[in-house]
Amino acid sequence: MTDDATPSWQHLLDLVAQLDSGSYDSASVTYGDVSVQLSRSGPLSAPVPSSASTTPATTSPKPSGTIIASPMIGVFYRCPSPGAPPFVEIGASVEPDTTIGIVEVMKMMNPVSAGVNGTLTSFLVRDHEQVEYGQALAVVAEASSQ
Amino acid sequence: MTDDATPSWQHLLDLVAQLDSGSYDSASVTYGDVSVQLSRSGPLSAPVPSSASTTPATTSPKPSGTIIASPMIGVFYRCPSPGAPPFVEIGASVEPDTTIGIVEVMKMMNPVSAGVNGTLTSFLVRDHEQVEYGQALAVVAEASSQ
Amino acid sequence: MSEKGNADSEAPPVVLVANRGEIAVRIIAAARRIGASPVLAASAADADSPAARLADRVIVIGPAPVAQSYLRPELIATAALQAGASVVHPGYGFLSEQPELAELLEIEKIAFAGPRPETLRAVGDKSSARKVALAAGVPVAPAVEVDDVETVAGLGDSIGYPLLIKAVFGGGGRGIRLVNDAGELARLAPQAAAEALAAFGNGALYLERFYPAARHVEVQVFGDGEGRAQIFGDRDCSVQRRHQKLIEECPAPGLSVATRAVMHDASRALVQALAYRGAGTVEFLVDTQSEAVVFLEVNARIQVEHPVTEEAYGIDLVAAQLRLALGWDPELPDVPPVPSATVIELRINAEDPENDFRPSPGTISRVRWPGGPGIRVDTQLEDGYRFPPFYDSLMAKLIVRAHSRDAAVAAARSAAATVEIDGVTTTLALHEFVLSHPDFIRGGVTTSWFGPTWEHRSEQRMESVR
Amino acid sequence: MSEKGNADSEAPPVVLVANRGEIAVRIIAAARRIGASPVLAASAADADSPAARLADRVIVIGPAPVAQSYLRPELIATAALQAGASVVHPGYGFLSEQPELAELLEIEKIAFAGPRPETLRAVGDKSSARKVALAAGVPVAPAVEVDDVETVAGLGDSIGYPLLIKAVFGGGGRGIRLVNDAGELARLAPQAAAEALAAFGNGALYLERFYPAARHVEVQVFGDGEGRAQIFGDRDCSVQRRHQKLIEECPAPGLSVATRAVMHDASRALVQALAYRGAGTVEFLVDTQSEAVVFLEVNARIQVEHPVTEEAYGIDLVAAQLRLALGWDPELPDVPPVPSATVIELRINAEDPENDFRPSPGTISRVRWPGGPGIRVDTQLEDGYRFPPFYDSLMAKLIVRAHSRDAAVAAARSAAATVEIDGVTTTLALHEFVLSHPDFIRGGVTTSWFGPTWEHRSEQRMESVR
Repeated sequence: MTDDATPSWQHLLDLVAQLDSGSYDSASVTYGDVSVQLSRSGPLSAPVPSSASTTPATTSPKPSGTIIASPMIGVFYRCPSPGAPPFVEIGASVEPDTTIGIVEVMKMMNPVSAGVNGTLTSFLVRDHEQVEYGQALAVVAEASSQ
Repeated sequence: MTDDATPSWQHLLDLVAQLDSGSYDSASVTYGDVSVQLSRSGPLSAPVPSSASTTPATTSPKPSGTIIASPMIGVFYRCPSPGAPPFVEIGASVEPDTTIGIVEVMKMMNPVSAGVNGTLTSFLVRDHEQVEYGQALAVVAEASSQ
Repeated sequence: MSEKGNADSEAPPVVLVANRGEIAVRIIAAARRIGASPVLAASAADADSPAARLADRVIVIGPAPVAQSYLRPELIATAALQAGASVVHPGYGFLSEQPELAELLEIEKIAFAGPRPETLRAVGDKSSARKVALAAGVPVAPAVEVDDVETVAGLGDSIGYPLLIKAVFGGGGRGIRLVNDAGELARLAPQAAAEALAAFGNGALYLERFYPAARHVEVQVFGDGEGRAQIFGDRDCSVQRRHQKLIEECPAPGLSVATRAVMHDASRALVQALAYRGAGTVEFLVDTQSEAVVFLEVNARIQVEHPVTEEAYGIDLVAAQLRLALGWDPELPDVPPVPSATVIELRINAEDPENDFRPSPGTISRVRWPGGPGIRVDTQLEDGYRFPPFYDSLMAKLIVRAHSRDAAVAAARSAAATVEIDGVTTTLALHEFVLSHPDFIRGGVTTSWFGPTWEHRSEQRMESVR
Repeated sequence: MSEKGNADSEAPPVVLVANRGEIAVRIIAAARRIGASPVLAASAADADSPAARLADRVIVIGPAPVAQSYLRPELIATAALQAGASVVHPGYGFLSEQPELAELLEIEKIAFAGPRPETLRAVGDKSSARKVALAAGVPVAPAVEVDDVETVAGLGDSIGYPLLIKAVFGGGGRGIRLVNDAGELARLAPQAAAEALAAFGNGALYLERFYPAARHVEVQVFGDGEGRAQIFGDRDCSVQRRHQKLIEECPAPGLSVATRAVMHDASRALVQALAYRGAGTVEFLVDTQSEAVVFLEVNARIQVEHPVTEEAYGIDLVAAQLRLALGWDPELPDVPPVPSATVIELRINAEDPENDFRPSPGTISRVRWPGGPGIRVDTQLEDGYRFPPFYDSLMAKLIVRAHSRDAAVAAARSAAATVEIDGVTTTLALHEFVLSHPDFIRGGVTTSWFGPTWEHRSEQRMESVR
């Protein structure tokens, strides 16, 4: 039975509770392809840069959905030109090649495509905001059949 | 049956509880592809000095009993003088102030006392052996009433 | 001098570090040295590198491949704007000698820690650099264009043998022929012309003197951009493999006073003629038979091997670059042509010298450096660092200084033996070999010494295994 | 020269390192430098220290308290025998100037990296050292014994004021009186004699000239043990708090050629007179009013501040000590009296300078050092190091070298600002204060400068808080 072979989520919670009530500073449990590591002090995760690294993807709350990331450093624009309507409104349907905005690098305009089918649910950066490579720009709730 | 081949999750919980009530600073259990490591303080595995540190107490098998440690660096002698009988034979009873040997430092003889009541069960260093401060010299099985 | 982004505020000026690896760490140290705030322009692969953690801020400019990150002037300029940088330091390689970056920054009124764009263009290719050098009276290799391939013998005599036949419109070393005497020249010149015509659409040739046993000696210069030149001694970089420098030292050993003066004076004349701005290097070949000196090229940037000069003279060239770019006094002293100490730099690369210098990227599980007198280590390595496969293989530079060359060679050998780098294969074995070799200990090996000497060693080791 | 333990085998000689902390790390580096095998004699508290991990082997000599470990000559000698050592290096402090260790090792035919026992005795106390210095023609402070306390005024005039009244058989600073003129002298001398008689059983007094505004300048010497002396410039160590040196520099700034020559010549004479063996320091006071130079004492060991001399001249004094002790050529060059660079050392202690320099041992959670040109760090610190409460508070020495004193001061200030030590309070704040102070920047402060200047700062900070 799978009940014996792999622990359920509840089993893991039980184990964590058990370890937590114990006096361990650190614990590591591996069971098949499940691995649990606990530590009361000190990092378990990779060291975080001490610098004021601006990777908003890690600091902003990330809504569920597919992230559209900036293809380069630059300035993000939602509209093709000042005063013009945005390329796409929140709540609109998008297809993979729908342009959702532009990243401008030294006067060169680089269109950003949605990449997936779905509904654009939110923008994670403001219009005219400076963005870096890989920064999360917008979120698309993918169409279910896709 | 899988019951025999791999422990169930409950077995692991039991093991953790068992270890927790014990006095281990660290524990590591591997059973098939299950691995459990516990530590009460510090990292899971302490850094081992790269030097050829000579602390035999940590490398020799330690018989159960009370360890008599060398009070200083020097040469350990079991006998008061060459050819004389040893201060104490294996299996003999000792009291706290029983001399079990001598550590010689630059021609100065420093007697080593048992420190406890009991039976001297073994020596952990040879006669005439160089010893360091804190090195385990002998083992005493303490008298039960003590 | 010129207006700078942050000149009006009390905030420290921002230095954008447009490079990676050990030189990024080095530039960050120089920025701290002058009280500036270093911001790193990094590829996604370097966003959490040791240099990134040393910087005040990291701006991710693109993905790991250099063609989409470190080699794109517009991305660096954009990062400089986002950082509010007063100055961009390009390091070496990448965009350091590309006029495009310097020009983009000029438009944005951000200083570039390097020469003016027109200087970069003037010295950017060998033929243009040769013209500039000739005009400044710098000794160059005898060379002459061939008018008629049938009467080429007289030209060959005027230059001397051995010589090289080169195509005027050729490049990348293609179509070059080595000629040892007049007979060979007469026979090979027509062939070369025909091939040049076929390959480059033009059969024009020139002849250039070839020096088979020459040392690579270079002069460190610093110009104020207005014609004033400072000379900071010379470096010998003759221990090379396929034109890659492996070991450098300051001063170049065993040069006569006259030979040294020729190089230093020529370099000074070149800096003055160009009104060169900032740090640069003038490279020469020194023929070991005749002690003839010929100009090779100008490296219009800080070089990998700049620390040997810094340690020899007690100066900070990178801080001086930044200060000059900010319009400050670079604070460089006038120094004698020969320093009072010898400094040797060992380049430690993630390559396997026993297997044809195959790259060996990977995770550095543990790294330990020697300490004590005269030792400096420029590196980005730390325990657990994942050495990325995208970039060059330089891991660290071990720089050792001592009162004499003999003492420096011995100290470098001992220091190299103490380095511990676990997890990847390094070139340390070659350094221990070279530093123990009588030819190197004597000093003054040529650029063609290392290759065959190392191969000979490898063959001997193969023999002994059998 | 003499037979050594391992002289007959091909194995490298073993160096027993009889010390701890940063100097143990330093001696291990020197042992590696000369190809020897370092073995550490450690207390139980240091058995897993960074120095222990750098050594080839660790021998635990005793428990943490120094009186049962590092201060016991017989334990060090026993460890040397167990290690099969050819030479014992005592570092500084502990047993470094105790003739007992040197004598025990002599019996066992193990070399001692220091002067002969008789030299240690000859310079071991101030009155004996003064006699040796006088005999060698070294300038000493004017002093005279008092025959009759009633006629002391004439003696006072012969020495000059201010002066100190001291008890001949006194010690530890007890019974010393500062006298500013003849009247005070006549009044205080009889009191002092009576007190000396009561305290020491003998009322004999002497008078010694006192210099209220003097610099501490010392000369680095190295003798071959047979009368040959080498001088390696001087150091200014005037930034002191309660006779503890905080900052040292080489060369001493602003000395006249004549004053420097007096100190160097006197030091050379002393080394020759003693047939001094190995590294040593001759300490002087330099009166800032008269530029008078007077001998203080001989430090018959390597000193904490030796790295400023090493970096100034590109030498390795500790390796030279080991080489000489092994009967090898110490490989030290002859150098000019003034080096071509200035080097500054900052002692970083685990003390809280804002709270009367209270010791602050603890666990160093994280430590980061600056890099780049001219920077050397001598330390035993590493991430996670538990700084023990049993020993002195020196954590690290930050050594910075540059082409001029101004550049060195600025570089040291910038380097100090970049140091990161988490987990304990350090004296870094005082270094940033001193390196920014106009008096220090000008150069030549006296030994009584730091104390009141720091207190004044503290008072001002208290004021500003109110």
